[in-house]
Amino acid sequence: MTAATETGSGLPAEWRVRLPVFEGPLDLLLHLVRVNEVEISDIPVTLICDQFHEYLGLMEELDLDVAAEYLYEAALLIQLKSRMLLPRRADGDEPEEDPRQELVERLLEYRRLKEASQSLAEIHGLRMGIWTREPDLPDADPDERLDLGEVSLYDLLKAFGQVIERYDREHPHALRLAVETWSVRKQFDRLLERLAPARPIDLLDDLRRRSSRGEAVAAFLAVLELLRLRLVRLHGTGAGELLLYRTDRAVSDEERESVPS
Amino acid sequence: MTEQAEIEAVVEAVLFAANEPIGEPRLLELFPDDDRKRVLAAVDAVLERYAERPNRGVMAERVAGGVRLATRPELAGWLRRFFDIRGRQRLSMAALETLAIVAYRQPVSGPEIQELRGVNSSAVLKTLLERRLIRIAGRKPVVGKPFLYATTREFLVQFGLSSLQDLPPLEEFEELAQPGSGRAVEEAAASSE
Amino acid sequence: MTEQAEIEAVVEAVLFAANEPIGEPRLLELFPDDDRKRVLAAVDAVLERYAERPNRGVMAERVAGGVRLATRPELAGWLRRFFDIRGRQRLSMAALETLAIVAYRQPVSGPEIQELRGVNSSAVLKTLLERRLIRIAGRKPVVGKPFLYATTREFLVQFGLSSLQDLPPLEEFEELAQPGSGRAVEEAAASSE
Repeated sequence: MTAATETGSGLPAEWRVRLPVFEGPLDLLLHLVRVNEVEISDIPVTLICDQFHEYLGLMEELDLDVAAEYLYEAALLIQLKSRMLLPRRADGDEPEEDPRQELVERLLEYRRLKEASQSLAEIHGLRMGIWTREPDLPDADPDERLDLGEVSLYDLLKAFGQVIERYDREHPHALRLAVETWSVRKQFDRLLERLAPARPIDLLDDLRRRSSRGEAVAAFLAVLELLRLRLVRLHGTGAGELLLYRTDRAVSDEERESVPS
Repeated sequence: MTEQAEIEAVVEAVLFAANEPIGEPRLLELFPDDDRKRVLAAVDAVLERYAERPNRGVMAERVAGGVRLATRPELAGWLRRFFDIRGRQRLSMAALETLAIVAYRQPVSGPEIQELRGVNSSAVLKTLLERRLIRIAGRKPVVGKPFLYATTREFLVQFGLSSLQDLPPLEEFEELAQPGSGRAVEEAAASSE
Repeated sequence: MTEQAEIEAVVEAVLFAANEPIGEPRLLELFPDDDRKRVLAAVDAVLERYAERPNRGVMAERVAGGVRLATRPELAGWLRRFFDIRGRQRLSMAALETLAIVAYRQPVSGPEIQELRGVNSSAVLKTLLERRLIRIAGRKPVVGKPFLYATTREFLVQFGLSSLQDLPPLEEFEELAQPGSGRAVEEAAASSE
């Protein structure tokens, strides 16, 4: 890594006093392009690469955590620098591709994004100052506040997470075991759905993953049902696994109904 | 000293955003002492601006302890109709929770839902059936033969899913909700005034 | 048939009570079909009534495909003082960058966002989901089935956009990004001072 000496490789002197913080490696690169007054399309790789490393050096001096993304970008830059040093072929009919092309495109794209986010920031700053009223809903259920057009998967997941959390809180473990009854048919359905042709599952592993003893028992009974209906076969391996294979047989509705629910 | 027009604008904005009657003393506090007369005049101007007229839906009125903006009582019937219609496109948190249980545990019976939520859910189930987000998928062959519920195609459309297999497992949500990377957390926190 | 004055009053009252943008179709539902022209004229009349003037504190604005009443942004300082609230937390630059990607590229997946920004963005995505500025819009049918994100109606409301077409066109930025453009050189000079 380039030593951040007094002369350095040309980072602004005040950075040694107050190191600016960037949104990420692309933001840093874009900034280096600006302070050096160079064009993105004709980026001086050696200079920028050295300054990038110098910046990382300053971060380390200040005991800042250098995020993995910066190290990854630093490695890309070193690779690019070495490619730039290779002699270019003078012959050839096809125009040679500039090794910087990909970096240039990424930076241009990121700059566009920066511009877009800055204009959003301006709008945001202004409109943060707008106040609305609490709605007064005559006779309306104050709880009916989720607009169906706006409810998304995130809300649904969050709601389910809440249910589970509340249930666990209100039902101490011992009590829950007593209350819970595990459906054999549900385990039957679950296993059938999981079992793809030629993709066996390890029965013991599957049973171990059940959330409770009760569920494991139900799953085991379901396996017995599956065997009875010749929907699966069981194969023991030398390694002590019990592999469950799906057979070709289709399951009829009557057969499914015959499984205790 | 503050411009009369600006004081009027501030008074109107405060009354609009407040949702409760605001007395003159609280408004006077906002401005330097020598604006006193202008503030009182501004309150009168706003009262006048929102005086009752047949084409006005909002009125300013003096009530205990101050001035407030409110809809004209004659329009209550219209407002009720508006919010009734709107209510049909809304879901309560209770409904969303129930929908989530049906989505993840289907086919699931009423009693099972009640067990998980800890409260009777039949009214909510009715709402969800009406909105066509869930359907009856048979009866559970246990005592009382309760209905079993499952989600509908409408449900998939609403949540942008192509099939039930696309429903993310709860662990995936927990990952989304609690990303482990310190750097990412830092980023979210680095919001400046 | 309903009197023009009464329709105007109803429209104003609904906008006042609703606290969210209300589109014309929802207002039209309230009245018989032959009132259609009068309803549309009433919306225009209310917009005109709340047109920006120096002494007005409340404005009517067209956002997210509807009309809503809200305070004028210029009065933010006064309102903060009156209600003694520092204001909602502003979005960080990281959040705004991510929001810009979602707004312009929607539907866009988490990995695509990470690629464009060059950093992990999951915490920022969560912030935006919590603030209801973006939503999960399904899954991308590629390896790993990552979530796809899109903006919400709340995004349009908060950024004062009537629809996504109102986003500042990206071509502008493309032009700015042309090497050697006056703006870019100016910028470089300004930041090197």
